[in-house]
Amino acid sequence: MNHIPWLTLLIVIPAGAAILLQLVPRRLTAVVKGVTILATLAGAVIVMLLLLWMPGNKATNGPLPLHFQETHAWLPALNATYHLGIDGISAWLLALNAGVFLLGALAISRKTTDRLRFYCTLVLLTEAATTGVLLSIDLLLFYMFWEGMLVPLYVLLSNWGGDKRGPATLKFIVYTVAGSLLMLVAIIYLYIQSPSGSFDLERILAQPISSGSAFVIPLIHVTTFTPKELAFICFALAFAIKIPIVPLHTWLPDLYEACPPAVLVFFAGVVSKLGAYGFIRFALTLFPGEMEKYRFVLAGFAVLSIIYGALMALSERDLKRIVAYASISHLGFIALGIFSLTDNGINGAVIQIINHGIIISALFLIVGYVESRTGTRDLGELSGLERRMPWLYFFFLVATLAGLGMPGMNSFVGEFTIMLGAFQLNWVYAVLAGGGVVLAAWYMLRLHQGLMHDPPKPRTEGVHDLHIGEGLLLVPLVAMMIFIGLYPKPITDVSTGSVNTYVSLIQPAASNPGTQ
Amino acid sequence: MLIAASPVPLSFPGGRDLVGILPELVLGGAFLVLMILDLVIPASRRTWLAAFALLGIAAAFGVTIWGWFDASSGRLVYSGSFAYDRFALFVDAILLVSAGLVVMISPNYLNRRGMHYGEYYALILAATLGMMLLAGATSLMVIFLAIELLSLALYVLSGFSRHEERSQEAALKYLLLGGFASGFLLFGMALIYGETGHTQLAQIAAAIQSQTTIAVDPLLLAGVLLLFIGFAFKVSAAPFHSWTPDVYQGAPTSVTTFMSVTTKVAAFAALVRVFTYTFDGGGTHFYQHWEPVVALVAITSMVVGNIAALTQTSVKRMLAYSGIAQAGYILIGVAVGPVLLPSGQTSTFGTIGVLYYLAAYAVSNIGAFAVITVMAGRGEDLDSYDGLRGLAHRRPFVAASMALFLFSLGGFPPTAGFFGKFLVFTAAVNAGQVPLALWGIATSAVSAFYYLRVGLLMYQRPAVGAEEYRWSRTGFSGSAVLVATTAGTLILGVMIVLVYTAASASLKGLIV
Amino acid sequence: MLNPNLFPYLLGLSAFLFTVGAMGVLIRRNPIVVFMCIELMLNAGNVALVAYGRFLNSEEGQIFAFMVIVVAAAEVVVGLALITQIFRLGRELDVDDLSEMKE
Amino acid sequence: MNVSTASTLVLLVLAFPLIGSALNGFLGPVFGRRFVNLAGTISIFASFVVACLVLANVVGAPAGQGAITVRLWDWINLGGGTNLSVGMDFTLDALSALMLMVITGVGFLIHVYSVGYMEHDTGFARFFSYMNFFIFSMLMLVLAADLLILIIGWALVALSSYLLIGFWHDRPTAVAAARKAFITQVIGDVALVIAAFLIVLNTHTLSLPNIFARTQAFPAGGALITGICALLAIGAFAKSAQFPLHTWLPDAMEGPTPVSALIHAATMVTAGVYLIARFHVLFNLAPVAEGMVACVGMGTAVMAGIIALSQIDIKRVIAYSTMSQIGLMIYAVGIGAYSAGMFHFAMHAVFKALLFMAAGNVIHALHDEQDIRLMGGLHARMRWTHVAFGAGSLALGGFFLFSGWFSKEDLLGFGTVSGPGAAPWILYAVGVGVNVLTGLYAFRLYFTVFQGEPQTARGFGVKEAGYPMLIPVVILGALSVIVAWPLQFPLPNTLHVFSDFLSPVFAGSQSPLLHDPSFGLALVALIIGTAASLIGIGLAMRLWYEHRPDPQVVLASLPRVIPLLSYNKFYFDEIYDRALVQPVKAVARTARRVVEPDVMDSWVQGIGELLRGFSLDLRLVQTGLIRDYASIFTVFAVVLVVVWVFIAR
Repeated sequence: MNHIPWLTLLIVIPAGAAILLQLVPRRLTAVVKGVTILATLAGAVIVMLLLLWMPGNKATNGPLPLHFQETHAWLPALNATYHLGIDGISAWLLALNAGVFLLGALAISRKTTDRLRFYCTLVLLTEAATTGVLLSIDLLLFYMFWEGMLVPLYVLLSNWGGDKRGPATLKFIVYTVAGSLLMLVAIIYLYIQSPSGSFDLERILAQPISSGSAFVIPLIHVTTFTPKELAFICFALAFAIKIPIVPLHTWLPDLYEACPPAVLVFFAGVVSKLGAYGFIRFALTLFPGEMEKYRFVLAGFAVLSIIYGALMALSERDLKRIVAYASISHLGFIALGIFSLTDNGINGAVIQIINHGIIISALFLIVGYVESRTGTRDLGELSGLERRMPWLYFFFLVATLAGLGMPGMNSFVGEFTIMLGAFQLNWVYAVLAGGGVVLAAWYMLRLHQGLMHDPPKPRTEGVHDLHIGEGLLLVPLVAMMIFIGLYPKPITDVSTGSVNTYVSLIQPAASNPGTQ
Repeated sequence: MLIAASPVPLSFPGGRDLVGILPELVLGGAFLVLMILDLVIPASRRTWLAAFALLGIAAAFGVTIWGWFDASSGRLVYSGSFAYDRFALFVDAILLVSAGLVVMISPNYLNRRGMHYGEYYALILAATLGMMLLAGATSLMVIFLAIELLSLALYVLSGFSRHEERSQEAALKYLLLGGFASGFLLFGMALIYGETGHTQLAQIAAAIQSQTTIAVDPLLLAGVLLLFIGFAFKVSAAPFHSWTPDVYQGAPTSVTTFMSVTTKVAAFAALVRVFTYTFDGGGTHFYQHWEPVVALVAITSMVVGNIAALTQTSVKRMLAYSGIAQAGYILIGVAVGPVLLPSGQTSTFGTIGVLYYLAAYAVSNIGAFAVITVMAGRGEDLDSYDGLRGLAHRRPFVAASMALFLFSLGGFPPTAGFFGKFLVFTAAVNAGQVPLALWGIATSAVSAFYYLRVGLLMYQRPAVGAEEYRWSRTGFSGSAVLVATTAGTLILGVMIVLVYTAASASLKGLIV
Repeated sequence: MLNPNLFPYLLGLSAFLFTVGAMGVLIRRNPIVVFMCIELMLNAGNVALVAYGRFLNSEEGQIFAFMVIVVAAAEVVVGLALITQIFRLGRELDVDDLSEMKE
Repeated sequence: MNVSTASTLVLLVLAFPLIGSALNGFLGPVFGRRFVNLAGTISIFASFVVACLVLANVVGAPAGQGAITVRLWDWINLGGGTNLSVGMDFTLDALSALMLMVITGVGFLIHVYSVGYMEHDTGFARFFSYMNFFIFSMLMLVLAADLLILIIGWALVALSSYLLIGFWHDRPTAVAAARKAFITQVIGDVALVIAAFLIVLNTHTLSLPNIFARTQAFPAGGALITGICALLAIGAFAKSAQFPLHTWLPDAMEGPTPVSALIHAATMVTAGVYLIARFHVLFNLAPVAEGMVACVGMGTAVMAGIIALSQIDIKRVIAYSTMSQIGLMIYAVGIGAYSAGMFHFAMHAVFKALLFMAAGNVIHALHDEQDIRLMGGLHARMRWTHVAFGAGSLALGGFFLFSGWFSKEDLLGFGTVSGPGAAPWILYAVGVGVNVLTGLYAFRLYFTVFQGEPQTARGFGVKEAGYPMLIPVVILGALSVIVAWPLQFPLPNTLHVFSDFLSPVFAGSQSPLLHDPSFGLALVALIIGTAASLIGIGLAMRLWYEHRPDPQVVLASLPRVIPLLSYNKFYFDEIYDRALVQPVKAVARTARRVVEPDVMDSWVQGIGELLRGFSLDLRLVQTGLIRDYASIFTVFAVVLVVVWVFIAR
């Protein structure tokens, strides 16, 4: 790669734009939005370039298969380095990140958003943080982005949204912080234990960490976890809360319900994926033995989220809550793929992460359009929109099918490979997940038909169809849903290499679990 | 078990000694001049006093910076009763900056509250002087005197609003409980002196190390613990914290701003010097006898402070309890002390953590208090949560900075608070005291709730009909302080390496 | 030269004085009396210092004691000023009365 | 036939319907009805022409080279241990060519018919878009040379069926029927997907030729292969409306009649038969699964026949007859008589499409009346339709020398020699019974609708349908008489063009159950079967034409339970609702009302409440009294010092 620090730029551009915005007068909303769009667009372009250069840059044959990286001294005293890197997995997450934020920027409505400049600033800062999470290889750096992300998000969520946003936001933040702090202690533990005495993931992985001797409860002499297992559990909790995995999910529906659609586009689109990413990048690389040891339990919880989310989505009446629980169910698939610890499962998880980003953004946009037109989110008060809004019907139809894992659509690719991985883990998981698929068909059709079919109700009389701008937002999403469904190869071609490397970490661990 | 005392070489203060206390001298001079100026300057021009006080502080600060380079290897002055080392100067810098910021926000506030008297600045300087002395003191006597100096000044300051009963009540509470506490402090000092035969820390340390039998001498240990309890009172660590919320709430907000930060800074500096570096006992591992107690107090502080803050409805009291909690976190750093690593060299995470945490706490806490000081209207203080409701819609930037300070106090990256917490937790894990760190994170998770709840209030839309608190204009000095503290909070959060290296350097120079 | 055997009694005396002082603070309600009790505690400290100094035949104890006496005086000054101020504000002199701020 | 031509043909045959669908969907509303009619029909005709070319190529190909597989593009390639590698593979061989011909040919006629049928419907553009899309997905299904691609087509078919069943989306019943159909299909899909897992994990490929080449991975008759085949069969049952996944088909009649003709009679529902035929290599290794399939097929045939006898909705009667006939096909492929099964599929496609369209004409003429009790006496007023319907019924009833006769007798003939023991004989006997039933319900329908006197005033004023709706009916009517003559005679060593045509596909492996029937045995079977059909038709004539005895009397003489079960479709809908749907809904409701707030969220709230309580207690300690503060201070100080210094150590 040439000498331009592209990775740093990915973080700096949005952050810089956020600062730049403060110089723009509040009234020039057009300029404000323009700057935001340009910044996000620039990020997207850079990611695209990187993806194009990807085949050119062979992955380093270090512990992490990094195609691009940047390293600078940051805290020499603590051996914490400013180390950014991209591998085949984070590349696609970055693409999703950039795309979704671009979408979020485009989705901003200048008319209805009050304090637009403030809003855009926060969106850009959030993007900088999420990008940092996806780029950082150094544990401390990663943690700072991971936790720092909450700062703009908190302000964002507490400023815009429904009436119940205050409590929902607090619940989300406190929930997440609790998990993250556990992870912080685990990070510190690794730092202290690692022979390399460094926060840099690559250097930590270079010299394996001994798992230490298990604590024994005195008197009853029950052998409990080893310190390393506890550290793993801390990481797992942090990521599981972020994903979220049932039963750690209760912050999500409340928050999504209170959240404005434009925010949800990138919140649901990216933020919830970071947990899954963390599992692959950190939990899997640092604790292959422990992952191996607990994969059945973890996969069990993943399946639980699939089924439970589906059931909740089946019984909810509020559109946003339905989609929220649907996404819990989908995220359960992603988690299942990761916990299967097979190359198929993890590849599937990567694909599914992207798919879910696309689908959930589209669904929330659509729900937003419906709500803005009918003024309600109650499924009971809505019906027969197909007559009034043929275009919305079409887009919604495609999104629905993608959401229920229709073969030929994008999420089928992911769910197929994930379930294949789960099947390799144990056929029971695959069968239960299959039950989840059937339920998915049920609740997605319930949602789609409930909105679109049957004779119209008073609320839905005389609503007008999408106008061109709204339609154009959905076109790329829908196109992606179909394209990935027909031609997923590009994604996996990039990710497979890295995935195989990570999975290969498991095999030696499988032979002698505990000590990696 | 009585020891024959080695006679102390008596020496008259020479140039080297005076250089050793140069910053203190400058500040003391400014204090005296200020007293006189107060008599000549007309009441309408009192702001000049502020300006002059600022000048004096600036001068002292300049001297401190010069001293930093001068005292690359520290030395003891005044026959071993005062240390002229980078550690002291580092702490002095924090103290002076804090004092300067407080002086900047004071005039408008005092004017609005109708208590703009000249002594105010003199007293601020006096208190700062006492704190700087405490930071450098290496003799029990000087420590006692310094503590009393700063305390007396603060007693008066907290009662500065003469016609407000709350203020008077706060002052008397502080005074009586403070005196009570210094009684314990003194008794502890007496015991230590008696059992080691010295008041100079250096010789005390030597005595502790030389005679391993002393390590288990109950009277000495009792003295050490009593001394610690005295300090614990000053840094308002639970369970010796009871005075804090009442005094913080009753005192004028600018005074609260001042003492909430500076007292802690100075007292912790002394704690580090006396406990971490004097009572460690070297080879005899004397610290093993008091560390558990410190750890216990640390845990109590974190738990009590954070949980009590949950249900507060007064900003000042909330911040007071948060201060108690913060004291707990900083105490972690003291409790683990310098750890002897298997590799051989000692790791000073704990103490660096203490210093970093103090700096971070100074900027964030002054910032938070500065907001409610400069926003305070003519009527009553901006104290109740309702006063903040809807602030963001009138003063977006002030609200944003307040939110930032709250995040920093809550320990969120990329703000100063995060790294302070991170360092002390690292120190705890490093010293093998993982439970301490776990208590820390558990309570921090709780703390996020009440800090961010206040944030939510600011971002709430003001309810239709309900009239808002009458926030006064920030003013130039006010905005300057807010900008400075905001910048500081962010810089300490991102460019960690600056302060970190300074702190570690200051520890290298530390002498007793 | 005092009899070294006296030393424990002196230490005991100071401890006794300290306890009396502390008890006084806890029991008495008149701020002035509370003050005197605090002085008592400080002076208990002084007794200990002087006694130790005497038996270690080092001067530091005595010097320390003088310092403490000065400090105590200063404290009293501030204290009395505050008390009078409160009295002016028309509150009766009862420490239990000063509990406007709580919880 | 070289690869390039093959891929061109594949692309073309798939592209035309897809383009047509897109044109109709996006431009139809703009350009109006004429454009849609043209685009909709021409696109299918074009792909019919291509299908003919394909057929020509396959027939013309030198022996052993009739099958060719082309890869349009790589779909996914994961490498790793499993080496999951899938391409957009399509295959051209006799089987797919046959399917192509039927789908495009019958499909084209039905499209033409739809032009007339949808004349007055406002949603015409949407309709033709969906119909074209269905043809596309059906072609994809039958052309797929990779199990994963096949699954995609499999599901897209279900999708278009869903869209078309719910076409009249203002009818709640239609919407519900569509959902039911779709979810049932998803169950089948999941079964297929899991089968695919088992296959790929054992053979490391999903490409059909490779799978069939690597059968050594499956020990014959082993649990593994049996499981795979069972799962495939479940998929097939869902698609082909076989017991126990059959309940969606009758409800699917909510869709417009052309849909029923195309999707729920001629093509989609027979995909199950195609699937099993396609995977005959695997099935031949799992006799147990084969037996299961055969039994289910025959069982469904009987059940559906009995139900068809008592239904009163004209379309539902035909739907159940379809179910029954497909049951026979499934039986055929189950016992390994694959070409016989496919033969019956082809014939059935012709006459069943015909019956539906003729029924459509009737319904149209009676202004959407579907209750056969209100029909009757239409033979004079709708002459052409009547003739065609009659021909279709004869074919369905298996009347001597009608197309249905050839195919049905053919597969029943194989029934006599299928497998060991008494089981095949029992199945065969039942099959003969099915012949009787078929004759009965086919002609019950014919007589009640067309003979006798009109039951309503409207019945007197009906007019023959217009040409677009008539011509296809007539063509198919003619076909359903003659189409079988040149193809196959239901006796061994006689005329067998059709089976020869398919033999390259099925020659590869032989079902353990089946061996060739001797001429004599086949002849006996043929006579018995034909007799059975004639008996059925004759009975029907007695009952519903001459009314000697009147059907009501017969009904009364039967034990009460038979008509009850028959009329209520053996209560399957009710059972499923009570046993599956309601429980799931109940669980979901509990999850929302109880689990979420009281279990999932409770512990979070609980911690919050707990801390809040502590906090309030701490406030109580903070009395504001100096003396209390001093006491707290003293107590802790003393305890700390005393305990630590003098006790703890």
